[in-house]
Amino acid sequence: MSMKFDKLMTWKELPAGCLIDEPSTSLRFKTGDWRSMRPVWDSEKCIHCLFCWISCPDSAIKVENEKITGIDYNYCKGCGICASICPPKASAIEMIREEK
Amino acid sequence: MQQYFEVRWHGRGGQGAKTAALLFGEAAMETGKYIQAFPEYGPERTGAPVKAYNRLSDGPIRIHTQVTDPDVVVVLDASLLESINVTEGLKKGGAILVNTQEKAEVIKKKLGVTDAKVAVVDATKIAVEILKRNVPNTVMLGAMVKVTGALEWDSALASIEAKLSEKFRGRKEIIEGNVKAIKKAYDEVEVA
Amino acid sequence: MKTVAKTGNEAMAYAMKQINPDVVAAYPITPATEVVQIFSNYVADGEVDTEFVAVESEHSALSACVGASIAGGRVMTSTSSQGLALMHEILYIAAGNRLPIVIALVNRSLSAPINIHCDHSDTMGSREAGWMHLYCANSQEAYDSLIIALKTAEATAVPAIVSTDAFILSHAMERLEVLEDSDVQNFIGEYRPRFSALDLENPKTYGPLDLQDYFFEHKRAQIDDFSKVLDAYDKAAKDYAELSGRYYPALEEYKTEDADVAIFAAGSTADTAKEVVDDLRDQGRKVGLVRMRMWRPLPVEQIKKALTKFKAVAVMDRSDTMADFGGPVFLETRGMLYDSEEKPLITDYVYGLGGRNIKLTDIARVYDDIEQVAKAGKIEKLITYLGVRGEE
Amino acid sequence: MATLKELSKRKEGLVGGHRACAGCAASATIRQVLLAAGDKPTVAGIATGCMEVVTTIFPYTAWNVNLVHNAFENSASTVSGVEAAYKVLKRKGKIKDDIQFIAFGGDGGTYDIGLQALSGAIERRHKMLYVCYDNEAYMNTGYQRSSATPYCAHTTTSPAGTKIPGKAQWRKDLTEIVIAHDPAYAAQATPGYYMDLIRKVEKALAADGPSFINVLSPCVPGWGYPSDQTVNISKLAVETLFWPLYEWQDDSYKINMKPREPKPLVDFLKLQARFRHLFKSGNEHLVEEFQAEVNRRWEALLRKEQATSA
Repeated sequence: MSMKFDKLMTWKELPAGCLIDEPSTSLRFKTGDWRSMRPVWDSEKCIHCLFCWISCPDSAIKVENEKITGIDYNYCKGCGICASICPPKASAIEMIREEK
Repeated sequence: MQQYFEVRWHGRGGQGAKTAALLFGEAAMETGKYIQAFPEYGPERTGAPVKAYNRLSDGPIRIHTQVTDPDVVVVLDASLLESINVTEGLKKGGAILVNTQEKAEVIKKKLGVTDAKVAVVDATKIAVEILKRNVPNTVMLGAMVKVTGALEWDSALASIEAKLSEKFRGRKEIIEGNVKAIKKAYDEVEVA
Repeated sequence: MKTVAKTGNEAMAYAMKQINPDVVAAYPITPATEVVQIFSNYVADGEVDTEFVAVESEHSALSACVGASIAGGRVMTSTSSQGLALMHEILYIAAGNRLPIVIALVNRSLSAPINIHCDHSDTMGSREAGWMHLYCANSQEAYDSLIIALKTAEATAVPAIVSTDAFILSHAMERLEVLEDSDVQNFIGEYRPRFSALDLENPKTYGPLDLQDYFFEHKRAQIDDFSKVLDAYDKAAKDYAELSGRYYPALEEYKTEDADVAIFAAGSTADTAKEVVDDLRDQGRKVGLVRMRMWRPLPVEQIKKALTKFKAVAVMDRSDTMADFGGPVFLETRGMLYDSEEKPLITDYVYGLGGRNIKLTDIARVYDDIEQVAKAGKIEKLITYLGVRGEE
Repeated sequence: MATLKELSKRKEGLVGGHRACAGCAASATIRQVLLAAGDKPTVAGIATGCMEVVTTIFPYTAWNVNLVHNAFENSASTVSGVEAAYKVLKRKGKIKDDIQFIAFGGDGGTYDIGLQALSGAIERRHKMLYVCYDNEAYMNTGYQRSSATPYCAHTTTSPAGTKIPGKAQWRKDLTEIVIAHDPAYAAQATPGYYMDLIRKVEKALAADGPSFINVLSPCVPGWGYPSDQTVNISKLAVETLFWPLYEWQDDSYKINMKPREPKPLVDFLKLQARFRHLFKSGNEHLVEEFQAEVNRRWEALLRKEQATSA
């Protein structure tokens, strides 16, 4: 592992070849600040159907032991899919304006 | 400059001019020569006039040009004499060998050759008789070796036989037939 | 070592067999078709362990080679002319990814008009793709070069093209010596890829996107890797010489020591020109030959050292740049010598396009011309189109 | 088939932090495909396009598996090469694991410029799953028409003008073209029906030979709808018969979702800016023609299913 992320690498510091030599490095890139609407998850109302989890394009619904534990605002872009598909009987996710 | 022995083969597409040149080249190599064997490529298909070449030498061959002044010309099909100038560039004192039913004198006159040897053999007849097919190319090798004296006969014949064995993967009747036909052409070739 | 008779294509296919690559993905094209055909026979007869992928185009051929090479395989292919042109996009990608793929190539002119015969327009058009490139002068060299190139490519992670002249070499049977299979295997060694997409422990992303912040750095690193090829090549060529007795320098000089003038040429023509040099030397003329074998990377210092000792040099170009300024070898040669204090007068001869025969007398005429240039101390005609009707 | 709960315990194949648009269905498609494949080692390839660009911006990759990107038109031939190397290295004992291969491409890289490579790869029977994330136009370069773009859709190269109302042609039926190659498995899916997609991925990867799944993946900016509507639109495409969910294997068609009462096509069209011009007065006939064509194709598919059912 030779990648650096805290500063731009020089050409001599690049990993040999034309590749990113570790997986999932995008986790260092926070797309959460793209958001203008914020999903707010209500643990009381959630029925843990996981529909929001499987549909999230940004892998931003946190799950532990088959249960939803919250939303990862580091990556959530605020698209609102989760709120739109949350079963009406639960309505556990609400979209609110992102307060900057 | 190094001495080269150069051959031009004339045939029709499908008659095996290229194969003859390759076999002749390989036979020559077996006798210790450095060799080249190459066809002239165009869009021609079966039946069209085609050419192939040999270049032989005692040392490594460095020139990679077409053969323009051959020492020997071999014509696999006498009908080509009507349409192609087969004697073009033929060296003085060289030889031209034709597969024909005609006598050597007749061909000599027809070609108007005065300063080169003219030889004939009816390779088609030998091929049809022995191989049951009109494939004069290997047959002509026998006549070729005799007329030119470029190769030592026994080792040339052995090499050709070995190559044919490789090519026909042990199909005995074909290999033996070819050898028989080559020997017959060697015996029957007539020089004017 | 044994003596055999093989065409250029047969010689390259035989070297491929002895290399026994993991993957060959190829598409037939005249005049390189035979390489693929002969190799298919080796596969069919179980003489190699190779996975042969008979793809549907040259574009897919090199694309599959890239995939196989990223997966950690030893990979080769073969093509010519339009096929190389169709691969063009992927040539850059293979080089950028540091994939030591080797192409057995036959030089053929590019359309239009369509023509299947020799010139160097195909490879010259790919000269900036980041591939090492060797032009061969005969079948023996084609065989030897493929093995040396593979070794160099794998040592430097730079892909390589080894080329012969269409028909002149590809289809001409010549006498050559081949090594034993085991000698070839020992020489190239077991392939140890720098990375593999099949390495499940360390997943990587191959061929990512660079924005403006990284593309230049990646290219600079690639250029640096490329600069190491010349030394690696020379080491491989010398090791190979120990094994075979045949040494191929990146640049070959022939009877240049006391020569006043020289021809600078590549491919089969350079071999032919040696014959002319001998002939003219017999007449007491001080002529020599410099053969450009390695064209990428350019052996700049060697070329400068070789050419600056002459009064006049004729460059032989088997393609044109369409810059109205001669052929690519001419342009680069003049560029290389620009800073030299002593430099020869240099003229260009564009010749042999589309397989036009180059005769010994044509080459002799070039020597006549440059001797004249050397004597006069100036160039009358910078660029000559040699052997084309309509030129005087 | 793995349940959502089981899938939720697997490692993500595509992680967050990529730069796809908010609400992007193509990212959800790839994520779901990799989750479905995630119980076995997987190596992926991808064609140049939206998803390659947003997920691999150096030094940031969203991929948690080995990913090979080569160029635009050659995802299938590149993965062919990876698979060929795998076969030989496995034969030689240099690779121990059983690895499955998935090639991704957008509709541009699959229907159009990469069709030849796809055709060749299937014909050669490389064991790989090819997934087309079909967003019905060249979205990466700014919404240009592709041969997957539907009738009348406005794109930047089939604009709805005063004389010509968007794309004049119906989309190419790529799934049928692939089926004509006799693959081991072929299907159509969409991420709104995620369980259907997951089941199909499992089936495709288990099939003995090349497989193909064409996944309709709605595009927020290209289709012109609010980002939270992605799943809704994905489902509407199925409910209106615009994008039938079906699969093909062993010479048989199976339609996986037959709406008891199909919704009118307009329900799908009216949510999207690319079809906005169809609702101007004078263009009613276009909607009717569009609906008629959707019906015709649906009927044809029903007949195929009936003709090939055991």
